[in-house]
Amino acid sequence: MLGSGLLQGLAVTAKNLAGSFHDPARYVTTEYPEQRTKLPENYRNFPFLVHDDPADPNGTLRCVACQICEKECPPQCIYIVMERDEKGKALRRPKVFDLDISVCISCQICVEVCPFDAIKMDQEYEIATRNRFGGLLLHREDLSKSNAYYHQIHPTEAAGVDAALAEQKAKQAAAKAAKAAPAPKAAATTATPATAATAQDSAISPAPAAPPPASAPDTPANPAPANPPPDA
Amino acid sequence: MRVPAHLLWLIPALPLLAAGIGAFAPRTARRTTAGSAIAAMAISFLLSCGALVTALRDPAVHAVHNFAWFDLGHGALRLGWLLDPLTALMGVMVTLVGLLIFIFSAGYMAEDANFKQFFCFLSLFGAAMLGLLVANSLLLLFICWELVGLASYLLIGFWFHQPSAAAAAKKAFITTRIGDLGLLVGLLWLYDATGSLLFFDGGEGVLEAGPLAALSAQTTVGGLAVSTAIGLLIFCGAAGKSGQFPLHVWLPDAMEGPTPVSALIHAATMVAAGVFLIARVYPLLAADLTLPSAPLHALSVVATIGAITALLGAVIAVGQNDIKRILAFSTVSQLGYMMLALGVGSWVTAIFHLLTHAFFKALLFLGAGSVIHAAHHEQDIRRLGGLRAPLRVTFATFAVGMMALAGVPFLFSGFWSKEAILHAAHGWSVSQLPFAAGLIAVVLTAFYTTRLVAEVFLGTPRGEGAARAQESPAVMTVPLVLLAVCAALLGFIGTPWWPWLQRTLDPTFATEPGGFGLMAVSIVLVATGLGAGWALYARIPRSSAGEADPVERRAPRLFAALADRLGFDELYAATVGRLNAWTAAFADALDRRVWDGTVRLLAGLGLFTGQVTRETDENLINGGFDAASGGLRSGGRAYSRGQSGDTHSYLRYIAIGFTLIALAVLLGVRR
Amino acid sequence: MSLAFLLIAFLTVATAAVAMALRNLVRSALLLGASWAGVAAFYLWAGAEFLAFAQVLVYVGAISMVVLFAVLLTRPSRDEGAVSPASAGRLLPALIAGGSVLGVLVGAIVGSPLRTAAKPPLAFTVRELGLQLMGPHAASLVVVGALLTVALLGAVVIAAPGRPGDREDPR
Amino acid sequence: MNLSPLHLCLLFSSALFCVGLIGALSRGNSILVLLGVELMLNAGNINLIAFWRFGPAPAEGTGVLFVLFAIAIAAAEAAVGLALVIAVHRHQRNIRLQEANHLRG
Amino acid sequence: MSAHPANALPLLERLPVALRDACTSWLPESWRWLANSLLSIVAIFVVFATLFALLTLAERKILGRVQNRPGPNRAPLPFLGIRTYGLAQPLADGIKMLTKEDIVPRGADRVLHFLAPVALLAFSILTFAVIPYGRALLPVELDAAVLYFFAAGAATELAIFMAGWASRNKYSLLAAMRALAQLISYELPLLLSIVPVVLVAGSLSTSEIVEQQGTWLFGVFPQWHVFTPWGFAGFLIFFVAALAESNRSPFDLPEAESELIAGHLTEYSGFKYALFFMAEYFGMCALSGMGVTLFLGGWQAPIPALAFIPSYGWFAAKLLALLFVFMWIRATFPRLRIDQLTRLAWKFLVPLALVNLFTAAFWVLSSGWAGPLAFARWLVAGTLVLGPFLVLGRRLSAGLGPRTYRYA
Repeated sequence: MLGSGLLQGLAVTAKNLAGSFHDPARYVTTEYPEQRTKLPENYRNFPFLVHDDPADPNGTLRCVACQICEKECPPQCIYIVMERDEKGKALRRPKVFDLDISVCISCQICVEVCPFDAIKMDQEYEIATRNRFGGLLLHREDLSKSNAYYHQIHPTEAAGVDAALAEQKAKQAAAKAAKAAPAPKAAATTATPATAATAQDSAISPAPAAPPPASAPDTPANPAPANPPPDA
Repeated sequence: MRVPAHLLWLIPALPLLAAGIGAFAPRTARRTTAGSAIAAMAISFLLSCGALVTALRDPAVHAVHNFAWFDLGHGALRLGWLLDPLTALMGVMVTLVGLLIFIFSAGYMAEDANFKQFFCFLSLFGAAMLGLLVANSLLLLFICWELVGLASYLLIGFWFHQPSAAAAAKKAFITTRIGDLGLLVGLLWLYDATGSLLFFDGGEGVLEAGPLAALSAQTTVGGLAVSTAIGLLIFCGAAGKSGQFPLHVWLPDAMEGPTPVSALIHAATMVAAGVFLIARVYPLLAADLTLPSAPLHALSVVATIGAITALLGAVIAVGQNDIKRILAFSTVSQLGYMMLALGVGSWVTAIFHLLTHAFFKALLFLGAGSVIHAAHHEQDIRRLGGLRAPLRVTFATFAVGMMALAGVPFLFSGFWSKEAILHAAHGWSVSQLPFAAGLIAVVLTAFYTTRLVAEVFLGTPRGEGAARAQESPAVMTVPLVLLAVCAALLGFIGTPWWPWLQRTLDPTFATEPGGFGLMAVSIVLVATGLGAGWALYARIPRSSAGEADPVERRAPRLFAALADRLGFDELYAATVGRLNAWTAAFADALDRRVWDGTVRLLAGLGLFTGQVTRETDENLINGGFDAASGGLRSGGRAYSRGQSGDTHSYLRYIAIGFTLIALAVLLGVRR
Repeated sequence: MSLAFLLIAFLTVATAAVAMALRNLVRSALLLGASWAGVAAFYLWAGAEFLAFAQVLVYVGAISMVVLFAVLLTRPSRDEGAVSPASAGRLLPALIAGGSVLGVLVGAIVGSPLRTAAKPPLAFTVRELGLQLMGPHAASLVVVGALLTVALLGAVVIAAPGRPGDREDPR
Repeated sequence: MNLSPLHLCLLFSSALFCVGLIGALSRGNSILVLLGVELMLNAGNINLIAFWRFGPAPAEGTGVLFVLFAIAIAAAEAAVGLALVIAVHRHQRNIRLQEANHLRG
Repeated sequence: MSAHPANALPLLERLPVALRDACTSWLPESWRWLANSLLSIVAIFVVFATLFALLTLAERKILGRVQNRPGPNRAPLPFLGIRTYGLAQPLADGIKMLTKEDIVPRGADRVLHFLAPVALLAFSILTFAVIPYGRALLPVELDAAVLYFFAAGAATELAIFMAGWASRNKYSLLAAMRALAQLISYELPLLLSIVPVVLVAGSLSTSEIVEQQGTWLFGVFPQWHVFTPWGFAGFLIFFVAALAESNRSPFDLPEAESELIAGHLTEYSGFKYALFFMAEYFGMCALSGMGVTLFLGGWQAPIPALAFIPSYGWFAAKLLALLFVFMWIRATFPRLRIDQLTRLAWKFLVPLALVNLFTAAFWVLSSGWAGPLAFARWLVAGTLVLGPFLVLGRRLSAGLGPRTYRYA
């Protein structure tokens, strides 16, 4: 009969209307700035850099400025300059690490390719800004977040990463114990081509899109351990 | 609830409405049509019950509501509604049986493609039948009578794609039409003689003392009283509709219709219309009883025809093999009983038998329908058999109906009503022959009912349909059970010890003593019939379909004659049919040879005249006209130059013309 | 004689005159709607309120609409430009004819001694109107109804696009 | 000059009538001609009402009934007239009245 | 508002009239009617303007709730910063509308562009004059009130055309034409659906129609027109047509964004747009008020025992209930296509309304039937209503059954 479908429809809306007042299962809206829903663990939007010690965020960055992510990034939104000491020796950490999230496509390839588990995906979504050029270009200081934060947003994944790092460290310790002597030399030799490449890159790329951060604090000549395997 | 006479029209109006809905509903509206038909019948049943309550408050009164239909010369043709116990009882019976059959039909016809039309026709039939009952005018009754005939035609021929059904419908229609012709002539004669067709009209009606005395006082050809002649003509109609002796041939053939139709029309209601009609106009037929010198009493004819029909139907039923035809001939026989009762002057017992018969015959037909439905449309009793186990409910109810029909004593209604008829026939002063015929028919009835039940339900299945039989659905069995209860118990409203029905219908009714000897005789006769049937058919059940009938084995020629229905159809075909064919051939020859030749001659003459006229016209007359029209054309061309096609200039001319005229008028006024 | 009447009369005639003079057909139609509303106001002033509402319903509500539809359906194609103004060749005779009619009418009206009946209180309600319509004037009502039906059917037949075989668009 | 209200009403209606007449006579556009005719019809209706209102028997309401019928007929006229205009437009691609003269003699 | 010599009524009933009279009692007698009329106009305008403001909020709230969200609930009171469950939202909307830039397209007909919303609002307000808001509250007592109502309502079409044409935007014009087609199509069933009421009541006066519905069957069952077969059918037809006449969902094609941009409103912004919006809501209120008056017993109480509540309270309750149904329907049904829209009007509503006219005529003729005949009267009238509904409904929805999308 004509009209029965209309009545059914009216019944559905009436149920929703009444249900929204007493049935939390129907009234699913949260009032955003005051209430927030918990994000799912696998939610991700833009990358960030992990550091290990909140007391020294720049010093304990896991990133070694190897530039793999920079090269792999499909939209090329990452710009890295390795830090060097006065003698031009590579310090294996980034002096500049810029990431333009207005360009980033959240593909997570940088995370996939990072051999040091240094770059991870963040969950921060309140990134609106009034400055659409500078405001969306994140620098090393903005990107650097602690391992504890990483644990907080992706607990499962972070635990796995920590376990893997610990295992690697244990393996390296064992290897070091086995042949302690050649290790520094090997490290020095491996570092040389990387340094050269970095110097070349910084010479070629003028970085026009990203003006060098004026307020970037000059990293003090921190006598960071030059050798990647720190003393245990 | 009370339903006064002026509201009686509602009872037929509701089924008519349902029929209208059915007629205009789309073909797929099966539930709507059936639902409205059943609902209308149910409401009509309630209204009929209300009418019965109203009527029983004062059984002797004929409450009428008359109104003018249209003016006719000096007077007006008036119609009306009549409410008395007869109408009310018949109404309750028709609506109740009708309702149960409607419900049954919903199951029986469920797979038919024309389900909707079926219920439309059924409703139409119900409306017509109920209109016939409540009519207080012979004319209105006749209208409904013809509508009933129409509905019957439509329903018998419902499966019109079968040639036999179409032929049966035609046969029923034409045969009853022969009787209806008599009814129509009687009706016109009655109107001519009395100037009224109302039954009761405050002393003016044709069934009331004054007009009746006037009618019976006049005589016509052969010394017959006018009332006798009119009564016999009306009886012609009743005989046609009720399948009485010379016109009974259509009724068995009408079984070509769907079984519920057979139950409703050809057992319970329509065929009862004839009996009802005679009961209704009984005072008219009985009017000549006061004339001792009359050469012929109308009621004597009725009784004779009734007795012949009762006997004839019972005899032929013995030799039939189709389950529905056996029941049809038993109907013929029972209707004969009713006519016999009417003829011997006891119309109340006729109505009593009519009521009981309606229920048990409807039960039997629906039971037969259930059997046929269950046995995959196998109707030949020789191929049925052994259905007692699969069809428990049907068997039990069918057995009740069969015992009521056979007149098994005491518990079954048929016994009481048949007993009353035999009693009345015994007391008829004119002749004892009808009584004798009735007694023989009792034996035969018991015999063939036993045969029917034994062949259908006992023994082993002898056909494929019977072997795969399954009980019918509840929509069919529940009406059966209800009807069975009625068929069993209804007899107790008219026993010799408590003749409630008879007293209600006829307050002067009195039971005569001494009927118990007769009752004993009748019980013995029934037992004889049952015993004979048992001995021949049940004791050794038939083993195969091809096996000869026990009666056939003993008297083959008699059985063949019976199976051939005593040759009535052939007789009619040889006499009436041949006469008709010969007349048609003669008319055809006359048309082709004589009239056609005349027409050709005239046409030739016309052609010749036309030729002459044309020559004259073209050469003599047209010349002048051509010249004149040429002049007209050139004048018109010159005049049409003024038709410039510029609407503005027309408008301007109008304005200027108006100004000039107005100026002229104004100046003229000033002057 | 009240100020209201003069105002109504002036506005009605003025809007009608402007409407007849405008080049823009749509504005003409809208202004004529206003003029018809003015006539309705006159009816209201004269005490025939039912008529006033009927006038609004029929003229402002229906006929204006039909006119606007007709205007939009028969708009000239772009190259033909706006509606041609009244050409001088037609305007002059029109003014002469109209002026003479007006002169005759005014002369006749002013010159005739029309007697105004002593005003009885107006008591012509809608109910009486209905009784009159359904009683003595029932036949006229039926005839008008039939006329309207036939006219509307005819209008549909005339305005409907012709059959495919018809000659159309002789360009 | 002593003018009764009836005189004024009649003058009003004749002014409206003549506006409609001049419009119908001077404009070439069929729709405007039709509208002019409608104006004239309205002027006639005003006359009817004026005579009803100030006439001898306002209680009889004949004028009102007349106007009612006239409005109905005007509606029919407008419908048929505009349908004709549309038909003319379909036929000759414009609605200039002076060009619709195919039936001239 | 001076319909009745209202001294016999209880105080609560004649409170508004008494207040008005008190306000104007200091004026000389000859000026009083003018002041009274002006006060009535102001009162109606204020009440319905407030109602408009609240309705916009209520509509958004209800739509929100149906879609399981709270609706506007943040706009704070000005300068106070207190959130009031969104009650200040209309205020904020109003300020926004007033301060928006008023853009008139180049080449538009500036006069008509301005006149269109004004005319629309004016005609909408005119319709409020003849609705009886209470036993003593009828602004203008007219003999032909119903006719007046629909005459004023019909004039709104002209305003819509003006808006569409004056914008000089082909979408606006097309949409205006389409809106006109819709409004004219639905005017017919709207008028035809009320003719039975006029037929049965024998009057075009709204107050009389309401008075006639003020009886109760067996003392409890109100004899409003909607509780008769023809009245029920008429009310449904009226309601559907009213939905279309007031451009409400599911018939909101003229101004729906997904149709021809925003229809005749495309080139309107700021305050003119607000006027259109207001006129639409006024139209909705007026039609609901008329529906309440004609079918739902006007200001009559549903049972006599509740008659102590003042009549305008009942009117308001019924009006709000009807408005709620408008919103409920908006929250439920998807929009019709233009061909479905016109087909619904011409092939379903108009024939149904015509048949309903016959039903009402039968009802009037059979008004003397009693006893079993009363039952028959209901049966026949019910059949007359239901039968055509089923037949026409089947034809309307033929071929519109649930579809199966094979490649979707």
